[in-house]
Amino acid sequence: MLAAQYPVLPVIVPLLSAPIAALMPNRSLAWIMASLVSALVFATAVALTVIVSAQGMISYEVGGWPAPYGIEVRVDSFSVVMLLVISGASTLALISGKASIDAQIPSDRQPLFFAAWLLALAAYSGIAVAGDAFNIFVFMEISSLAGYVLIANGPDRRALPATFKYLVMGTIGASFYLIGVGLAYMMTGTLNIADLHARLGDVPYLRPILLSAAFVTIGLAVKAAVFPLHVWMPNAYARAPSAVAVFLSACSTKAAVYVMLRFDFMIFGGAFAHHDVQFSTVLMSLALLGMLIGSAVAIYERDVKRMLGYSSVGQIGYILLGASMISLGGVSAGVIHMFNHAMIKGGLFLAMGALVLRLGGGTLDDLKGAGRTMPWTMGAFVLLGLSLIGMPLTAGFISKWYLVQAALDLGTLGIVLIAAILISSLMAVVYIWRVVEVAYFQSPQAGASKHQEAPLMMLVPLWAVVLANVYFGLDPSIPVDLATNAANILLEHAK
Amino acid sequence: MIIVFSLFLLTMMVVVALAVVETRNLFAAAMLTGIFSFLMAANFFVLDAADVALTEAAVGAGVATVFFLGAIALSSEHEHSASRKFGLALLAVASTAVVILLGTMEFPILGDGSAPVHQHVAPWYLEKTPELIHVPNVVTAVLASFRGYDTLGEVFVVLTAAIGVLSLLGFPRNNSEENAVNDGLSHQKILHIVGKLLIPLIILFGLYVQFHGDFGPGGGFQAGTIIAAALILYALLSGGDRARRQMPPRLLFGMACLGAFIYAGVGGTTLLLGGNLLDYSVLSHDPVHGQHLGIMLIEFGVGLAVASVMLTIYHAFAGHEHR
Amino acid sequence: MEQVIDIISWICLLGGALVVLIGGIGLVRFPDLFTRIHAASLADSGGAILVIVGCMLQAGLTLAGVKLAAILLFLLFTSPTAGYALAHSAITAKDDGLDVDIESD
Amino acid sequence: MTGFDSHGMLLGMILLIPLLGAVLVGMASRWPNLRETGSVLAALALTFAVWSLLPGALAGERPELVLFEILPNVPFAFKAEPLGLLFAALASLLWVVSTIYSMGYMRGNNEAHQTRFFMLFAVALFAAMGVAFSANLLTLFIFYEVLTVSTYPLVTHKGDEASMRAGRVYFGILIGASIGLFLPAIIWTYALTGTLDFVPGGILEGHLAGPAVGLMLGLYVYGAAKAAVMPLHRWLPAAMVAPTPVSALLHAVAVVKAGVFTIVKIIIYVFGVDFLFATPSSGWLVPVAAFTVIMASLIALRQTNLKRLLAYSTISQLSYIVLATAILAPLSQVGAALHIAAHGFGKITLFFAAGSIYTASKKTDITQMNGIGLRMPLTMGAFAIGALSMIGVPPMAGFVSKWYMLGGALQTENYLAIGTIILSTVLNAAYFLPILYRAFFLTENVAPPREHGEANWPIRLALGTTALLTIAFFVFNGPVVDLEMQLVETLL
Repeated sequence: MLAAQYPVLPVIVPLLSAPIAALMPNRSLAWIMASLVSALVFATAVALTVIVSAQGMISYEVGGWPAPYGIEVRVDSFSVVMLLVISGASTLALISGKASIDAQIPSDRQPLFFAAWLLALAAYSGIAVAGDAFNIFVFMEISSLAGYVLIANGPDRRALPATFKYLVMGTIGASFYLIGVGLAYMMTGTLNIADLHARLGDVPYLRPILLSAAFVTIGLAVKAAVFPLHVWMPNAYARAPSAVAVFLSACSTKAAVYVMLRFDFMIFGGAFAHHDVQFSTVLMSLALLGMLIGSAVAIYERDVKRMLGYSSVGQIGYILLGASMISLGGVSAGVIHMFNHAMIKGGLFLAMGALVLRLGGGTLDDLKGAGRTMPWTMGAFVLLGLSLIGMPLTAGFISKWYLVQAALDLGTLGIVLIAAILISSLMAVVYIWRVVEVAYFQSPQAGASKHQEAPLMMLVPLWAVVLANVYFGLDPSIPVDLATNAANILLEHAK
Repeated sequence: MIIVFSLFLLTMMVVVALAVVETRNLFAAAMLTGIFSFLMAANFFVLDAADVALTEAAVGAGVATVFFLGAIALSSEHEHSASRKFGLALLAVASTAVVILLGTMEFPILGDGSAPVHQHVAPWYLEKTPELIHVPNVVTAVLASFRGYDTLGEVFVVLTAAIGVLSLLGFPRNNSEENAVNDGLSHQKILHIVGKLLIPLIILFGLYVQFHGDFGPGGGFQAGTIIAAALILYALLSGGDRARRQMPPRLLFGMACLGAFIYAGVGGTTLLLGGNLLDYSVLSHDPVHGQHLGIMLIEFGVGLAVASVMLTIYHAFAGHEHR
Repeated sequence: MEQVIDIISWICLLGGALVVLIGGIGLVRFPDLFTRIHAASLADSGGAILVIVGCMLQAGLTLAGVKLAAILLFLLFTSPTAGYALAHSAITAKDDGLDVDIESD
Repeated sequence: MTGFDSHGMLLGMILLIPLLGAVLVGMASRWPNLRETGSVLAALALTFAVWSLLPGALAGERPELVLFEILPNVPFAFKAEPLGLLFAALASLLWVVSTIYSMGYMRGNNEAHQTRFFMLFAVALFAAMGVAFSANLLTLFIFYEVLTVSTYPLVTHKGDEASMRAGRVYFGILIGASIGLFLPAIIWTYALTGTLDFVPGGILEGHLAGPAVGLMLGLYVYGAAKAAVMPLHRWLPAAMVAPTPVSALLHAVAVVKAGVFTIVKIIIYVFGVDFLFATPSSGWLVPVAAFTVIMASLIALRQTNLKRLLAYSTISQLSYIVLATAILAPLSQVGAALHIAAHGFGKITLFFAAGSIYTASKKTDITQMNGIGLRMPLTMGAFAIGALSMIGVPPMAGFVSKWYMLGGALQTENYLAIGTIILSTVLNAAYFLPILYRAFFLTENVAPPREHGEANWPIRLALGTTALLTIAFFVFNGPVVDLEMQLVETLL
């Protein structure tokens, strides 16, 4: 019986447990509850992966009402990739984050913090499994609001201006998305994604649909921190508590990219002829700029967390570059990189969490000599950095491989893309090696000798991520199959 | 004839919006936003959207203005001279406006029957509601049952707002009995008496709106706001500390969580009883009864959650002042 | 008989509108705070009551009429109190030294 | 899918031994003697395992080990073919010798972080074995990168400002070239042919034509920047900052050998000698290699620091090998393979000699080395053997490989190649012989800080063995030549 309810469990269980966690008397109870629920959601995600890879798409009618009239929850391999990324990142961040959360957040505020965390988890899972455009907006509202609350709990005062900037940009993005959905609803009379796609074909007037596509794409681009609209992201991740940075860096921007791809391929794709040309030219140029400028700025960043933020702008550029190639190879490369990048960036922020916890700060000067005082954490950081660069034996290499291979099919334009990909990888080498040089070649600052290795609770999950990285570098069959199915679904709708 | 009203209201709204942007005094800006919401409510009413009009009036004009004033009380009255160069922002807003205007050329005419919106989903709702849910007010049927999943999300948005305010401002601490700061307006006899007279009526009206939701415009959100407005009026009259002793903020937040939990719990129980999430027909032997029960329960949950969240936020602002 | 009621209701409606107009003009033209409060409360209570009575006459003894009566009752309570509260707080604010610009235009 | 025959198991073993050695050394960090003996034992075990494959290979066996599939029909697979075997045999043998040498050198100069040094040495050997036995381009690329990453901490061993800057140049050029040029080339090949396996006679035939072949060749040659073809050679002299055993590892045992080995393997197994010979657009490699040989030798002439001189001499010798393969004659391929071994023995002897001079007398500059031959006869004797092998004088190994190289060049009447080889032989003599003359016939001009004779016994032992090996290679080159002939038997 319960198996039929799997698509909805990742949303309803965290929603049920959030109010309870908010009322928990002490912080460790709230933390245990949050971790258990997050682990349960991850287990459901894995179960869904098995079902979807066997059975294809699952459709679930909330409230028992048939599709276009009631709200439909739809789980296919693209949403399963997102679910795995979200619940994996959340479970990892929670289990490893206990020490850093206790250090950064006063204990009387922690039940509220974990309640907001569970709401964010529920909202992101809701977005991943949603089959209804307005439903995505509702969960986007909850996820951004909970995100602002999580980031605002940052350790120092600078968290508040960072949150405010994120709040303003996020709200603008969400309202653009709402205007776009409103326009689409006005022209077709339905909100269900599959129904929208079917009815968009025979809409007499084209201009409102173009408008709707523009608003949806721009709104989601703001939420996804695509290149020119990314200004809020590095500060938000740097000033947030470390555990939040692990969670949000792995899934907040990717959820927006996920929704953007679903809309642009599955709804507007087939609607009018030259949509994909418009989509690819705009997004590809933004992606290229994002990759090059994001990585370039990351090189000159002194605060390592902000550096990782700017590097995320570049990596989002990779994902969009793959998607904007509008080819099976390209889109699946984009989806693979969504999966791999979440793993890599989550791990890097986890390592940063440990370093900040022990060394007191995240700037390059604080990390001096960390290689000797915290060998295991820095070792994990270097390995994950190599994966970010795309060295073989790591997951990053696989996504680079598929991306370059997809670019090769585009002929001369492909050569430009490959050049951009390789230049930004070399820039990644530079900014990762800056950290390595500071950590291994410079002696620690005076009076910093008392640091010892990060707590075991942080090291074990950290090295679990590193090993997962190497495993998916050697045997990428799971993410690759899911990504190719997802690409098939997206493209065959776009025809 | 209606066109004249809506034209008048829309022009007034544009005027008020410009005034809000222009004014430097934050107090005036808060008042103007209140007026703007009220005009919006009137406009909705002209468009025959009674439910939305009631919500907009209660939330926009009523409680939101109180929160703005609470926030202003904590910060400065006058907007300090933020750098007023907004050339780029103006350009962006202007270009978006032009794009939308260009788009409106091909929108279906307001209210014309053949518009796609009235062709596809709406007729099904109108036809199926009496048969499946047997509730006169179709809006509540759609809100609570057909698209109950969205409303579940909305309730949790409200709860997240409360969690956000509390995690930033923290729970207000009550001063003990003797040094309770008597900041209420109790020394103003007239206000006190009129207030004492009106508060029960307002609460009664709130409850009416809550349980009348199935038949006429109403429902959880509006009722919660109205009840919250009444209790805020009471807090204003009798002073923050006495109000907080009668309704301790921790209990309020507990009620907010309870409200949200009721809504999600109803969803959960339908799951356990074998139906899909939020499928109320499994709640009792006869599906239509089940729908009634389900809608009533979740409306109660929504009302409880919204009322206690509004109060929690008010007390968080008001209580914060005395620290 | 209906004509008589119609005429009376129209008179009330027009009267109410006139009073509101006068109140508006007063609000703009009067020099200081207190006179303006007077003008505003005039429009608020007098004008509103006349308009509602006019509507009630139009509606006759239906449910809408009863509702209008309830609204009228509610307005009778709240608008004068609002005027009083505004004036009272203006006075107490002046005593506490708050810079209430009562005299300026 | 995993083909496990007896020799396949051996291949797996060969890969595991260096890793076990690394772990062993890591665990025995507190007992230096145990750590060093462990390392030597691991080296001996590896040599025994690799050399036991030789008789089978001579009989034409090709043991194979396929593990699992990373990308569609690109498995993580290993295969022992003649070229790989030669490189592996050379690397394992020299690992034994250089471990003994490092014991002496590390003790002599009491260097810090010795455990880390031996561990990374073992990991570098693991990577070298992986490169030698990889059955397709992807596995080769994986181990090629592991080699770069594992040798980076060795190059920056001292950890001071200079070594950090050298490390930056070393890592930047190598990673930049491999990600920037090598990876796109591999992916381009995969996109064209759908496979990356090494097939005698090449896989690109028919998939690629015209100038694209030259471009692909360029990507591969410059992608494998470890071969230090100009202009991507600057990392080699920059890496001289590292202690001598690391330089020995870099120059003779693993790093540069992996680079040149990759180029030879790609030309034979990816392009195919005949296919390249037929396409004119690949003609640019000979002049480029010739230019590097001559230019490096000229720069070496002006060097006064002994180790920098040896570095530039390595650059020119490596381009010898590239030149030999570029001649695209069957005999020259054999010559190239032989020169990998010959250069290995010769250069490691020279480096050991330079290290022992430094350990004994702390002298690094040639001008200070007048009359050192009288104080350190064994070291300078070995140095002489090494130098003569570089020049290509008969009783030494260098002569054998040059002989086959010239044979190949004559076969295809490639006069540019012949001219380069002759001119560079003269230049080699021009920069090695003065050192010998200065060491034996000039009286001492710079008094060493303290009276000294030879360095300690491990250095002398290592030095002696490699000198003898250089001569032995000349005497017993029969089996090695037959092994390499199998490389090209299809082409004869």
